[in-house]
Amino acid sequence: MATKTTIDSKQLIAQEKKNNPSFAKTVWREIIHDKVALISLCILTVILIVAYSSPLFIDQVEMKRVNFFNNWKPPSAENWLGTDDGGRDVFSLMLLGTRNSFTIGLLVTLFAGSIGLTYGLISGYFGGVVDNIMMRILEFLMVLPTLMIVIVLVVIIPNYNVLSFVLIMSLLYWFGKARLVRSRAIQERELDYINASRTLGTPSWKIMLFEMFPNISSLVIVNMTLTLAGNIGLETGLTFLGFGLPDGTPSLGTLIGFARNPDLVQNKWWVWLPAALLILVMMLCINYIGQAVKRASDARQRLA
Amino acid sequence: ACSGKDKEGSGEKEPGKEPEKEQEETKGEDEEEAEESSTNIDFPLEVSNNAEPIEDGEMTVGMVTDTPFEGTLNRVFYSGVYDAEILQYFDERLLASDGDYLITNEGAAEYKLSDDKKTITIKIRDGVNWHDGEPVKASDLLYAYQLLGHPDYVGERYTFLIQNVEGMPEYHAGETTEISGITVSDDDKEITITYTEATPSLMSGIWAYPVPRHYVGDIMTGETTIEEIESSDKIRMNPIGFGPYKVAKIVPGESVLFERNEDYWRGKPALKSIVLKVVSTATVLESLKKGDVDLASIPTDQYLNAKDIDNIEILGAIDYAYTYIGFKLGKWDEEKKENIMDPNSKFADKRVRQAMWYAMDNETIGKELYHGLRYPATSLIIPVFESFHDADLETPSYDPEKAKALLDEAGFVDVDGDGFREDPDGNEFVLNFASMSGGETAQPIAQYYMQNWADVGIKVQLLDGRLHEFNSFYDMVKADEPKIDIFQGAWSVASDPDPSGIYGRTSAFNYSRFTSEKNDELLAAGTSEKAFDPEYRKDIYKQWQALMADEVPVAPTVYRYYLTGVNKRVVNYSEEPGSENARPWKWAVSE
Amino acid sequence: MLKFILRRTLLMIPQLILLSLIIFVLAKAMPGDAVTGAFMGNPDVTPERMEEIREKYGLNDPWYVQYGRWIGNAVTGDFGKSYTHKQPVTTVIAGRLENTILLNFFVLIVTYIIALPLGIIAGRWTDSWADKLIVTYNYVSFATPLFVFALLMLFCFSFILNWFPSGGSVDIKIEAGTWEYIVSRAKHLFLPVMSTALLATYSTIQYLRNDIIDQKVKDYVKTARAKGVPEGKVYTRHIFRNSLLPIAAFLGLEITGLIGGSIFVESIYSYPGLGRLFLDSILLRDYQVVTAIVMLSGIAIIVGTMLSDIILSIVDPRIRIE
Amino acid sequence: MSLLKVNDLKVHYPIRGGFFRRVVDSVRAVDGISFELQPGETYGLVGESGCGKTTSGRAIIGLNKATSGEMLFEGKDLAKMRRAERRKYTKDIQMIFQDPYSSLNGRKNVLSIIAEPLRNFERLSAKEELIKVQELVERVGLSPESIYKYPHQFSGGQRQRIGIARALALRPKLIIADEPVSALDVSVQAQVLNFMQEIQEDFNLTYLFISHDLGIIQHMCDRIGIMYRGRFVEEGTADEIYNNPQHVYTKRLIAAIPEMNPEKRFEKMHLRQAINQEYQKEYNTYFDKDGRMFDLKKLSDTHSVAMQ
Amino acid sequence: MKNPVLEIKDLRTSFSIKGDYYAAVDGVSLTVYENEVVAIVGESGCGKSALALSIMGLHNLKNTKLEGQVNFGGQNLLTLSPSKLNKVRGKDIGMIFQDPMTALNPLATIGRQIEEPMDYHTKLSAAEKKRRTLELLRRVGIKNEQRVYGQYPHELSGGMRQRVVIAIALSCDPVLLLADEPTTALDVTIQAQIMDLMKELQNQMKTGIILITHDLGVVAEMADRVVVMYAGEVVEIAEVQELFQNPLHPYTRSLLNSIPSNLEAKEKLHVIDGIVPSIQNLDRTGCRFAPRINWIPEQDHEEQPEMHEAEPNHFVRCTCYKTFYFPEDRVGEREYVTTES
Ligand SMILES: Nc1ncnc2c1ncn2[C@@H]1O[C@H](COP(=O)(O)OP(=O)(O)OP(=O)(O)O)[C@@H](O)[C@H]1O
Ligand SMILES: Nc1ncnc2c1ncn2[C@@H]1O[C@H](COP(=O)(O)OP(=O)(O)OP(=O)(O)O)[C@@H](O)[C@H]1O
Ligand SMILES: [Mg+2]
Ligand SMILES: [Mg+2]
Repeated sequence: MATKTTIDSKQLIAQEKKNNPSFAKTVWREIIHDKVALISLCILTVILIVAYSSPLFIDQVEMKRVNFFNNWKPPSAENWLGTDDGGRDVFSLMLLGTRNSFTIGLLVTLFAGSIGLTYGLISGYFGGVVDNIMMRILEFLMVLPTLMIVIVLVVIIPNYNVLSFVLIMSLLYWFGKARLVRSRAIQERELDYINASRTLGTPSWKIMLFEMFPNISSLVIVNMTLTLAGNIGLETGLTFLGFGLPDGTPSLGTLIGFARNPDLVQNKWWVWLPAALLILVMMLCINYIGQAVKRASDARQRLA
Repeated sequence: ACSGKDKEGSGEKEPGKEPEKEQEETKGEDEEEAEESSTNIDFPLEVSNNAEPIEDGEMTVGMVTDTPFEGTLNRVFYSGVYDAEILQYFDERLLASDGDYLITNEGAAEYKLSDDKKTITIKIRDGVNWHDGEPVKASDLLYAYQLLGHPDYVGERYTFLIQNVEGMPEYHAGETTEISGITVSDDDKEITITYTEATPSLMSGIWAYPVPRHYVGDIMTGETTIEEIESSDKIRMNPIGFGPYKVAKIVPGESVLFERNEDYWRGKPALKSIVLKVVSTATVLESLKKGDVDLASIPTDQYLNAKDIDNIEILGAIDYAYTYIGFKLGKWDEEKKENIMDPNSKFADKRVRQAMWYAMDNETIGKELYHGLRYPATSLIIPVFESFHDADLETPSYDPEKAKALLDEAGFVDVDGDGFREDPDGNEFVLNFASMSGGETAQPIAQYYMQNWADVGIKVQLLDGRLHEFNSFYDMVKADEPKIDIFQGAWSVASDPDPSGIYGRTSAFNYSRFTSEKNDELLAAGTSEKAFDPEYRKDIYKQWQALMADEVPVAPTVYRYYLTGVNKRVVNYSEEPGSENARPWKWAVSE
Repeated sequence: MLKFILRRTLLMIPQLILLSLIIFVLAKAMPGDAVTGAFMGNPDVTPERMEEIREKYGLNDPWYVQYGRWIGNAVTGDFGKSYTHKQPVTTVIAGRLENTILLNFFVLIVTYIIALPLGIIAGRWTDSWADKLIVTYNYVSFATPLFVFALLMLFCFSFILNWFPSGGSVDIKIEAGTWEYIVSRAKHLFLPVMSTALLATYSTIQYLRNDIIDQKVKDYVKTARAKGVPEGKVYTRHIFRNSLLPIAAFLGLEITGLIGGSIFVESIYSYPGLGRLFLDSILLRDYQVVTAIVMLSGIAIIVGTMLSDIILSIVDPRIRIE
Repeated sequence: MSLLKVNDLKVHYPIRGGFFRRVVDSVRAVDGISFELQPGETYGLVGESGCGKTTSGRAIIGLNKATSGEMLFEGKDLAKMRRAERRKYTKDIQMIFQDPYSSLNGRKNVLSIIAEPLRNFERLSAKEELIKVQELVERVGLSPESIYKYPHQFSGGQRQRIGIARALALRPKLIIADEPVSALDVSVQAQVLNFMQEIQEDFNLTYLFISHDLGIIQHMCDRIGIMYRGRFVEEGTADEIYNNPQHVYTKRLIAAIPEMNPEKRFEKMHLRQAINQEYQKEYNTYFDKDGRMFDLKKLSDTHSVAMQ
Repeated sequence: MKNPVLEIKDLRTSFSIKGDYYAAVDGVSLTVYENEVVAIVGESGCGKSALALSIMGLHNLKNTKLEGQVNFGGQNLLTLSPSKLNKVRGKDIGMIFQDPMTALNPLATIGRQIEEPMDYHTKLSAAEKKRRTLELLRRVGIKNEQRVYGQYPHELSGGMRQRVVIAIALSCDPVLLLADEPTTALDVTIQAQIMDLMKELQNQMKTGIILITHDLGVVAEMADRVVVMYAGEVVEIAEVQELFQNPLHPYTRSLLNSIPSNLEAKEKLHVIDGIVPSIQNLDRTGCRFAPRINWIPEQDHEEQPEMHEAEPNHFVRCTCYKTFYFPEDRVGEREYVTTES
């Protein structure tokens, strides 16, 4: 409806700014409208806050102290989740482990995500020969039996620690993402707003970063949330095979890794089960949040 | 890993001492030792079931491993522990051995030693036949030597005792095709082996496994080659021996079906068949409980649960292994091929080493972490060697106060008040500790030792802040990686008590690089001709044990038990070396 | 088509060479070598003897010489000899390969048997309770570590219920070739296959569900309805068919996942397959075997992807391979 | 002097195939076209879908590489310029895109959309930039607060105006309009067309107007080129093309315009049939034996046709 | 008068948006007679497609509410059970969709897709179906029908595909054809061909056709009767000649004036103010077109606009048509356009 108006610009401008929710706000709205996602978010937040603030109330040196007179104690008032083989408090281990595992998952997701994103964007944006070459390389990389290479690398790396673990994982887990981003980037490239920027003389890197990226960011964010869920459990399997994090680094994987021993599976459930459940809960939470994020990125599916 | 699982007796135990990959395989013990040890658990060595065995019984034995066995079923060529376990059922050593792992004349052959102790004559009994009916010949044993010494042979069993055979080095170098030190009698039943040097190791370590030449083919005539034998089905799918059971069928990597060898020289074996199958560590207890397997070793960490299983009996023996903390005292000199002590080592003062030993609380580890299945070690000659192990040896045991006193005395005191001692010059004293990963307990134990040391004021930190994988660990230890000050290792011990292989001046495996005149002297005496006299040898080793307890190049930490779960229906089964019931042909089941 | 296969096969060669180079260099870079792996510190094997053996194995040559030798032989199908098994690598692998292939073949089949109906149900009746259930199952299966699940399955069905054997591939006492033999093999395969398959359904269900939801609103579906096609047939004749097609394209990826997964179940169920062999060979530094297995996995993945492309080109008329 | 002179422009897309994905053939999307634009005029490019209109436009603005031929802009050949050099001409040639929905980045507000070219070429302070953008926004008839809105908050016509504002920001001399209204409703279409005519006068613009709708072309253009399979079949003033089409393809195109008078619809249908017959019968007069068009032949100063 | 085929009475189609229902088709009444082409025109979003889909029962009933009656063959299609509705769809009513690129199943052969309705509505044998399919293909002007029969949609050009879509719609000899913008996605020349084809078929088969389009040119070429829709309502109905010669409703007149080919070159086109309101923002009281002709005084509109038979058989909504004029000076005047969206 057209109306002739003389405008109080400032007020209108302010209103306009408010009217246009950013992606973050849309996500927030989506989450609020989805009870499961909201609950998930709350649970996850609590878990993470507790886990990340745990160094404040856990004396790490004391906690890591081995006390063989106190090992394999079942849950009690003193040790909420009992103790492990070294008499260490499983609950504290779990909190620190959550912190490590989540940090690892997050870092791997971010690193692998950024590598994949950059690769995919460049390949998709330039297309043609560049794309051709980059895709051949990617195809080759996708052929690598990742798990096996990870294992070999873990053996090789002389200074194997959390950081190198994150790096190894990041270096081997971006291929899928690159492909995903590239296929979207190729679609996006055909759209006229990219052409427009090119005719306006915007340099390629700027177009990639400021035009194309924001438009595929929701795809990337959705994908990253979902992979984040997977990456938290990343070390568990490797730990089981004996190629997980260095011993002595508490992680959910190390705790679940206790389940290698059938005795512990049956009789000392408190060492591994809470960690396993925690992973499950975190992954479910992240997944449900991820779904909400996904809906937010796709106007068709939005609830809000 | 360790190959100490042979039940036939010490002689069949492979000569060899190997570093243990800490992967929780615990084994053997002696009754007597158990009493002496500081532990209060006591395991039988023999099953208590005395019922009448049934005719034609069948038994299932579990090989506890998460790894399929390799299936190189020949004494000359195999390398895995599990292959050795399979071998014992169908292949035997010609010479039997007693509880001291010394050869006896009860086996399929008799021996005679010459006066100069350099020549041994082995005579095979009549009626000892290969599974295909061919008699076992002296030349079959010669053939084993021909294989072991062959230039193309790349296995690990071309060892000192083989090299010591006269003419062997020439043969090995490919200069001749005859081994001058070995002769075979005309009737092909008697073989004489002459050694360059006399050594008492011969009494336990002599190679007496013949190889069925007629079956696998002869490399000397060019009929076949070593390579062909190694990969041939004749040692993989249908191997033969002259032991109590014949291989009837093999499912590669997972199980073997044995059938009774009616023609066994000792008589008819008790069981009609034995199934030997791989059982994963995760399932072993359940398999025992269900009766799926009648016999299987029990991983230490599952001991408490195994105790509650009604249908099995737990046998236990002391394992042929010990764990130790090593102190880097010097370097391996590649030129001279010998160990050189470094006077500037952080541990040049032996009081520091002693103090660190005093500080370690092995008792608690054994009792609490291993439920008594490990207990503090004292000497470097383990209790398995009844006659040589010095049970009365005075060695440091957990005593932090003593440790502190020793350190004070050595001038290591805390000058800057940070709770940790500085060296006599007042410099920071921090030790790098290398330890192996693998097994769940590795980490807490390393952590615990570091706590122990910290309690007496010695600051120890993990090398690179973490444990190291087996291969890289030994790579570093072997290469005298300068970052390493102390390390935790383990040795698996063979049937010969001679420690010179791991503590001698010229031994590359002397990882702590400790040398001394006295040590050289004693070790030489221990293997001299005189040492064929057990009393003499015992005395020498007593002195050596005392020397090591005083010098502490390494501090032994724990000895271990290994446990075997046996179904209560099993009869005539024993873990005792040399005992009659330790031989598979006697094993049987009741009901 | 033939040309396509030929082209892809030719393309595979440089890929494989590169892969082998990478893996060879990596394997070589592992601390220790076959000799340390096998005789590490056995004091009866003197350092001189170890050197001698190394020399015989050619382990002292520079890596590129070793690689050259290796690749030269590999071209002729000779992957060298395993140090631990003392057998040609091809023989060592062949023995295990059969088991692994059998295992993964059934895993693949069972995965699809489970995943396809579930994906279809979830996609067709979105937001129904069935869908919610399936989605939850999907998340849970995604979140559960395979080895924990495999262990739990083992406890339940082998130990407590005693329905299935706890390990191995076949009962040794049974004659090969008989009916019982097949039953025995099937029983031994059941648990490893189920534990892998139940968790491997994730991507297929997820994909199928999403795709069906997408297809539902496509115009051609409207056309079908306008033709008077009953609702049920709209799904079976149009939507499912079109959604199921791309599943074929996942075959390649699926294979990659399985190769990783079999390492876990093989060790839990004492099933002698390639995965376990790989781990053991790494520990023993039997790099001939390591390299060969990685190569084999690489080939499996490449062939898998190629197969996907071919299947896709057969079932999807829009993609045509000349 | 003409503003733009296109000489025998060819754009071929390679078709890869065969064993090593070599170039086996090419799509001759544009296969030798020549035309001139005089300053201030509107030149129409018509033809059916896939005849190469878009490709020609994109080649001129540099989104596609020309395979061969010249594009003289104010006498300088755009085709031969290096990237840096060419950038200078970016300011002078701008484009309006077909799809008002995809041609604006949905993640950016109008301010950043319109400011994009300014940021690339002019160093303005935030304030100056805002003023300039606001001027432009006003010029295209949107209210000032619009600059903080996002594209999805506008109707198609308004979006197209935003696109035009962006193109105008650098004060270009030539605007290539590739089907600027074909995605719009009739009423909105009218709005945009009117507006384009207005600014043409105000800014003294030259248009290369690409469309497949002959009605719109006729309404907007001074001169028209009819394209078919990458080549021109006829070129002339609007009047000449509509009232005196020479080439059978042109005739066919014009006959395809729906008849607005319902009474004449059967006449029109018959006319179409007749032209179809002519097309069939006299095919050889218009196409050579390979089915390709002949070169343009001048009929008059302004009118040329591809006939033998 | 001829027999009515389809009678729509006060049809109201509402979509649920965030829980509330908004009518996209707002009380449409309309009759289609045998052998008659009724064109429905209007701007994008005025509810044309919603109307067509309501007739066919193709809305997703989870978020759509249908009220009123759609009488066809003695039944109210809106209340028919799905299985009964399926008997009608594809048999008595055929539908042609706008975009031939997406309306065909990419993975089924052309032959299969044309035969499919016959599977459900006839008892023909496979051979008969094929014969009939080939004939249909020929009839919609496909010459090499044997080959096309086995081809897949992607192998055909847009025009060919649209012919196939028409063949599908015709496969069971429908009484009524519903064509939703059948030519919009096509090139001018192809559009002309398809129009000619439809005219020809209509002549031959004498079906009733509802032709939905926003292109007045197509209307002029094809329709017998024209229904002009605006914002969910019918604003004008007339015979085609009458409508083009004597358009009454301001909306119809504005629309006709904004078409370039109706004017001399370079003349200013008429611009309708503002935009079509979305169904949520629509003011449903009074004349819905009033906000876009705000120079017409309020009192000229009806409060409850109704259809008036201004001329015989020429119906128009609201009285504003009587006083409507184009303000000459409006063209070129600058103003701000704001939208509340
Ligand atoms: N990137 C490309 N690769 C290969 N062929 C292309 C490419 N872009 C266009 N073509 C082909 O070039 C020809 C001309 O295309 P162009 O887009 O210029 O046509 P157009 O006249 O603009 O058509 P429309 O009216 O549909 O926009 C077409 O046959 C098209 O298929
Ligand atoms: N499923 C739906 N849910 C909500 N709103 C809808 C739905 N379908 C259509 N609409 C709305 O109903 C109105 C009428 O839509 P319809 O598709 O009938 O328009 P149209 O006249 O066919 O337009 P076009 O010419 O663009 O096809 C529009 O405002 C549209 O946004
Ligand atoms: Mg175009
Ligand atoms: Mg529509």
